[in-house]
Amino acid sequence: MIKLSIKDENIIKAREYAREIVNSLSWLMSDYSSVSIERTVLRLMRIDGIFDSTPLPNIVIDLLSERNVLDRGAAYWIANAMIYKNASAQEVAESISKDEFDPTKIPTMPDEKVFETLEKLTTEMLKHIKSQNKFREESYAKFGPRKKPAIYVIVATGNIYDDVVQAKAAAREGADIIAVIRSTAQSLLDYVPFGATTEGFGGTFATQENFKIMRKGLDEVGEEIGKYISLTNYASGLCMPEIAAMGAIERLDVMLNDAMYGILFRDINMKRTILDQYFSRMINAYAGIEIQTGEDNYLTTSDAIEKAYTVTASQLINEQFALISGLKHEKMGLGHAFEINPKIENSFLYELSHALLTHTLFPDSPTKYMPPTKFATGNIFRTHLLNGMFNFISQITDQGVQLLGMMTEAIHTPHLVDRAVAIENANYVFKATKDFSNEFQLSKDGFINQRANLVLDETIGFLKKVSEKGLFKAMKNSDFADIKRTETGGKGLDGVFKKSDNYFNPFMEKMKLELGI
Amino acid sequence: MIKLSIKDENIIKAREYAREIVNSLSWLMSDYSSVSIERTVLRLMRIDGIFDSTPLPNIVIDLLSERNVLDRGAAYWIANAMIYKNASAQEVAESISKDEFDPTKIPTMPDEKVFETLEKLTTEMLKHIKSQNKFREESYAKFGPRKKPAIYVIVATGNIYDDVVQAKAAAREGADIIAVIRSTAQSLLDYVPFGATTEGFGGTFATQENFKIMRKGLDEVGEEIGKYISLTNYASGLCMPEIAAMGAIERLDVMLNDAMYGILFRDINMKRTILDQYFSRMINAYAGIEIQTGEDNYLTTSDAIEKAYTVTASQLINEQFALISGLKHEKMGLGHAFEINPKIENSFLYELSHALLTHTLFPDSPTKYMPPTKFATGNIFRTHLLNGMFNFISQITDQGVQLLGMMTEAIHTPHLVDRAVAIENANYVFKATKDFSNEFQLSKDGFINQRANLVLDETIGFLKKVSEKGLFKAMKNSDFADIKRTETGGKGLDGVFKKSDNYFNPFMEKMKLELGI
Amino acid sequence: MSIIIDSKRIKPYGDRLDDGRMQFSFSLPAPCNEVGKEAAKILLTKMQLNDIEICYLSDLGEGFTHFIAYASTSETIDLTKINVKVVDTPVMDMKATDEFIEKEIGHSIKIVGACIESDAHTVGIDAIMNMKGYDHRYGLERYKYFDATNLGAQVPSEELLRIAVDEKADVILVSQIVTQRNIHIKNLTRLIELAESEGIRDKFLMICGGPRLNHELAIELGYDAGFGTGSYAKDVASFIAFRMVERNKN
Amino acid sequence: MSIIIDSKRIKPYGDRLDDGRMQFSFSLPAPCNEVGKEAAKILLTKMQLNDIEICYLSDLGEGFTHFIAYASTSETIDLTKINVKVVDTPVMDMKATDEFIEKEIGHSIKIVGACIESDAHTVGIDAIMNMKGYDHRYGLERYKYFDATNLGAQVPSEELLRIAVDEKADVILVSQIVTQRNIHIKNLTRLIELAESEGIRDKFLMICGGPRLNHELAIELGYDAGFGTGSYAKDVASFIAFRMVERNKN
Ligand code: B12
Ligand code: B12
Ligand SMILES: Cc1ncc(COP(=O)(O)O)c(C=O)c1O
Ligand SMILES: Cc1ncc(COP(=O)(O)O)c(C=O)c1O
Repeated sequence: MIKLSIKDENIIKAREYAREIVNSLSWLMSDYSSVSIERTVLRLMRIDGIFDSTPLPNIVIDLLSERNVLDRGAAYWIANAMIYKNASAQEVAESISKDEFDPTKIPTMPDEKVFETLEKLTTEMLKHIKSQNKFREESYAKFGPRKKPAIYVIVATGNIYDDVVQAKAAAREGADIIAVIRSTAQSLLDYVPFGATTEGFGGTFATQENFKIMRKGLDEVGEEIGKYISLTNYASGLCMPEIAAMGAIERLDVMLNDAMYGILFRDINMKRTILDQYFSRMINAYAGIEIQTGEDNYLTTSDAIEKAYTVTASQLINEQFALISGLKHEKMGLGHAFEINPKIENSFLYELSHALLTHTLFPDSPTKYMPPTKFATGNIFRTHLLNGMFNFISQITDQGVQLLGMMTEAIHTPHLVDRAVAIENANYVFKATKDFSNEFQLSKDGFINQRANLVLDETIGFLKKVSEKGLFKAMKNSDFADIKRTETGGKGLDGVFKKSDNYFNPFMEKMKLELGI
Repeated sequence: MIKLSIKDENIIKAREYAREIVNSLSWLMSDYSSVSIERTVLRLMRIDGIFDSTPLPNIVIDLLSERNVLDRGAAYWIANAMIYKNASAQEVAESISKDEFDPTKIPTMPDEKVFETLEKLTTEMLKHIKSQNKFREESYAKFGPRKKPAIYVIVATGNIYDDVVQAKAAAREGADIIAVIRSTAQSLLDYVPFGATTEGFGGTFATQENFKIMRKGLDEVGEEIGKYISLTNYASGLCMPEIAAMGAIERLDVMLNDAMYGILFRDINMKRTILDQYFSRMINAYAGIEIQTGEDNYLTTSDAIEKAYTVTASQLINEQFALISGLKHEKMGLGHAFEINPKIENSFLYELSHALLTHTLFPDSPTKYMPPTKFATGNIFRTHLLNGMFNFISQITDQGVQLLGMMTEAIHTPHLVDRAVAIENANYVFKATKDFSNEFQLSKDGFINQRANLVLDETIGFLKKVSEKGLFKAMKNSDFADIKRTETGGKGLDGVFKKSDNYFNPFMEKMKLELGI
Repeated sequence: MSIIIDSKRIKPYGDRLDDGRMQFSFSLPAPCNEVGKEAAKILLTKMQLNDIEICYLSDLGEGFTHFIAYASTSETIDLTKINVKVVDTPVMDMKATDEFIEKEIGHSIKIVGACIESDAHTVGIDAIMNMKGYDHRYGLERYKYFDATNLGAQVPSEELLRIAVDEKADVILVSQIVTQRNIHIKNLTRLIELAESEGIRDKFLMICGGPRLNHELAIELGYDAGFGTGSYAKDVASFIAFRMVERNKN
Repeated sequence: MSIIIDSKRIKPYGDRLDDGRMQFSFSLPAPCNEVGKEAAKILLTKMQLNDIEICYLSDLGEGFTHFIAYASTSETIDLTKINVKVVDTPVMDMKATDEFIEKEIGHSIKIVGACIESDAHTVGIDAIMNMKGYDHRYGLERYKYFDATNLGAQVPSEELLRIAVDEKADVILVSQIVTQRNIHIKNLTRLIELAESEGIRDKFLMICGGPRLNHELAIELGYDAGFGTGSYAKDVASFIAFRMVERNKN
């Protein structure tokens, strides 16, 4: 077996610093909420649809915010109105949207009744989510578990109907997981677009209807070929928890969800992001959805050798954030990427060392391995070969999810045929090298071991520094990805608010309870 | 280091059987010669050119044969005539061609004079050949030794001028060795075509002029880029030793030269082939030319797993034949190939095991590794990837020469750009995996070791059987490649003759002496 | 709702329906710079392509440059109008074929096969003829009702015909693998012309095969059938059986 | 003797001079059989290609098939007639550029740069502008005589122009990496049109860059220059220096 020689105590040390970093933010989670969390609550209460092209959850939350009553939590106001109007949550929201009704301007209903209403709505929704999880579990039981490494490909035509055709084709060719890539910068929208969409740039909008359409397509093809095909999208950006909820409702299986990506790469406010990821991960955990983190992003702007430790550090921080939201290791798709400059001597050894380190640190997690992108050129033959070497490493280091590289990475979002060629590549390499790792022992003092230990040491040093300063201060000092972010800067801070004493989020309460956190 | 665990005694045993097989044919080498050997003697005496489109060496040998005097060796008759006519060997041959002169119908000159003449001619030619070897050695000293694995690519346009352009381009991109592939079935011609040629199918005719043109082109580009570029062609078929001589004269550096290929795959008579390869290898040895054997051919018709031992057996037999011709291990490019069906699970492990076995048996030889061809399809992307995996194995098992696979293997002889893409592939993989093998130890009882030991065991069993029967009988029993060949069958037997007591081959004598065999 | 394909005007599909996107790779004797890039664009423009993206160029030395490009065609193809000749006899397995011949003909069919002229690639014809067959499908030699002789590599056309006549063959199989400068077309044509000039063409079913052959081309060249990459013995066997029965009827 | 290339009529070079050989890969909504293969051939025939070899086809599912083909074009290109606009100012290194500006202008040149509209790919513009530069070539920020501000990702065109006016910039740099459905052309056009409508286009040197841009296209879009894949800061820096001197002269 190819196994690194790494001292347990170093792993423990690194993990301990990460835990400190995350724990020192508990004040935020206990005292604050955000507009997106409240919109999520509404969505979980089955409020959906748009009015004049604005989603109802936004209209309602904006009103409550304007009225300065959001600190009690949106759930309360809607439930109160439901009793008052003897109407469904959706009906309440609709009348608010049409400006016919103001839920803050009606009498207060008996608390008992309000909580009863909420209890009913909550139970209903959580039952639905659990049934989706059950369906997934049963499908795996029926068709067999997901392959390892699972073959993950993206569709990104901008048109959900083209996406479905291409996703089905990919499933037939051997894909295990289909990701629908979002239209450029959906992260920055402070609402979730609505309905089936057919225009997007570099991707397709994440909407509930699009989720539903794709889910249906994948269930169909899965039934045909006798395999459960996983669906994934992004619970990321200003609507992170809302999308997590949509995913839970529509039975997505995996969600791209990083605790820090929004802060660093989208300049979203750090408080907002940390709050949102906390609740969104809880939803994921509850729904049995696997998360995937975005460590690859560090390497698109930094050097993969020099800054390898930032990937490891981020994985450890993401792990701790996931744990406090109730996610189990089996559902943590911690990310890393094959981004060493291929012109470097022994680039393959570097990649192998880094991939082994990730696997060693998270042996029970479906680690997500990202393909070469930065050094992909318009030379499709060369890129195809790089992807083969990347697949090789994934197989021999036992990664959980292999996001396949496309030979046209430097040219366009994947064409139908690019994906087929990529899947064939992975199928061949995985099969050809299946038991490779059983054949070898790693030299104890060789380059690969030395390199992995060095990266871990650098990670420990880095995490120590961050834990001493605190995460927010570290970000202010550009400690992450050389990007400077402040506690009061970035988008979406105005959507963060302090909870009042009678704040209530029935979903979070129930989930916490059931998840035992 | 990735090293096989193989018992030395098994290697010795295998080698011993191969030696027996080869030694038991010494009667052939001591008592017989062939028309091609005699034509070679003429070429080494600088007889060249054509008359009425027949090469002069053929005209002269055919005449001597007709006159039943060839058993004395062609050298004697030409030298005798030279003295008689006071003319050069070429002039003698020309007048024979024009039917103006019959060298058997003139008085016998004093033996002393004849031998003196021959001594002079021989010394002159051997001096030239040694100067070519010296040029090569000095070039390596000046530019640095050949890389390992050396990048070997073929040109095969049919037009020597297109070949030169493409060969130069390849050299610039990183090729170390250029092979000019021969026009289909030149093997079966019992003469060597003449002059610069521009039409061929699947390759370009091997002619002395073509050798010269290509040599010049490669020397030019080599000087420019600061590297000695090796040239190779085929010393194979009915004119095996003639081409070896031409190569020695024109400074080819490598020669495809297999002791049994002609017998098995071209149905050339076995006596003829064994005789011809004996002298051709001696010329190669003398000229400092590296030979390469054709074990890959077994795997184009047989299964690479089932018949792996035939490759190993052939390597060991080729080694023994090479040794008796005076070739050193450093000049034996024993062949093998990456031809396991890529659809097989762990195909990469099989390939790795076989490649390691070759390297283990011949640690000092520039083993020649042949690319996937049989399982190449019209899917150029897939073939390109297979070639990458093939390059990977070559680098980590320390092969001497890597005959690059072309992504268009199943489509056409390599285009200009196919070669460039292939060289880029090898350059990347070699560099990326440079020190890979230092990082690992092979599991003693793993699949790779077991497999290699099994193949060696099968080889020993096979060689034992062949040594008991004798090589000729074994071939009659279809023991090799399931192909049946008889001692009296096949092309070219009529060109084999028993030497008389006063037979004389001045080149062979001198070479034997100097090579110490 | 889904995307709707109009068979009367299909186009290449890259990213989205009817985008016409295609990939190209080629080299030109042109410099590796903006001038060369422009030359590559002009070439693709002459091929009526638009939205041309030269996404890679690299110097091949000796004045040549390699280009990789993507571009869109606006050509459409009417699938409904395509009428390509294919072997249309049903395919039976070995047992069924033998039974069919036994019942309909009652005696063995004599077959001779070869790889003709300069071609020495026997793996293909062996795959079809030899006992062992190919990919777990037995070859013609194993069929009870075929009497098959494989003459192997580099058989001159004259010799193949001579043997076919001598052995009273019903069927001639020919393999051609090397295709450089259309040598396969030349060789196959030569064989047919020889047979015609000797007046024996109609004595045999003449069937050819090889990676660049198909039924359409074979018919065009004057053969009764042609088989390309991925053919199995059973495809040829069934065809022979049906055709021989048909012949016997006429 | 060697092969002779006629620049007035160059053709793709595959195996031999002027064979016109090219490689194609594409998918069609057509079946994976002889009919699909014929469709692929028809398509290539419509593109005036000959000697068409469909050397690979594979079923992509959902009614699509992938084809890989080789074919020959008979088109030729006249290299001598190609006239493509390229940046023709000489390229100097950082030191030379600074000295040139010092001598010829005597004061700093103000530059603002951004990745505009929806595009967040800053690596390219960073490579040109940031201190650190790219591939061991320093960026514009490190030049003594440039005062360069990099506004980063997703800057609306309006804002970029506003800042350029406010800061009295001499040069505007724009980066566009995402090109799906020609969004880069749309965005670049929008910026120029905005500048024109505000009557400020001529206040600045306007320079764009990105993997699908080149000088020719940039000029066409109304920019002063364009830089594609593989550009370095020194290329842009030299161009700016020369142009600014020219401008000052007029
Ligand atoms: C194996 C092989 C060889 C072996 C052949 C051994 C042998 N006994 O057959 C050896 C090493 C001897 C060889 C030599 C050469 N080869 Co070669 N060879 C190949 C290779 C790798 C595989 C061919 C093969 O076996 N395919 C597998 C069989 C099963 O497929 P198939 O032949 O297509 O047959 C199927 C169908 O076509 C059909 N079929 C075929 N024939 C028939 C006949 C009938 C009647 C029917 C019904 C069906 C049928 O059914 C078969 C089963 O499905 C190909 C590359 C490739 N991957 O394709 C090159 C290739 C064919 N060879 C090539 C060349 C150039 C040569 C040489 C000329 C090189 C040289 N200059 O020395 C020599 C000379 C050979 C000669 N005189 O013909 C070129 C041809 C280029 C071209 N397009 O013209 C190729 C494409 C390689 C390349 N890229 O350069 N070769
Ligand atoms: C890194 C990267 C990212 C990073 C960007 C990080 C960052 N801060 O820049 C991240 C991960 C954030 C990202 C995200 C996305 N990306 Co992105 N990304 C890439 C990638 C891998 C490399 C780009 C790169 O950095 N190149 C290196 C630089 C140095 O080269 P360059 O940009 O060409 O710049 C050079 C020249 O063009 C020129 N130049 C460039 N700008 C300028 C300006 C001036 C003034 C001058 C003079 C010169 C100049 O000089 C530079 C140096 O030589 C490419 C794939 C690839 N290999 O090319 C995809 C790619 C560009 N991304 C793509 C897509 C679709 C996206 C997303 C939209 C996906 C999604 N739906 O989420 C998102 C959204 C981004 C957005 N809003 O724009 C597509 C674009 C497809 C297309 N043709 O339209 C690509 C091609 C990948 C793919 N095949 O799908 N991406
Ligand atoms: C964690 C994460 N979220 C989101 C995105 C992209 O989405 P957007 O462009 O909407 O930020 C990425 C892209 O890599 C990512 O890694
Ligand atoms: C040893 C050897 N000689 C010769 C050849 C081919 O040449 P010919 O077609 O002239 O036999 C090969 C081809 O693989 C070979 O391996």
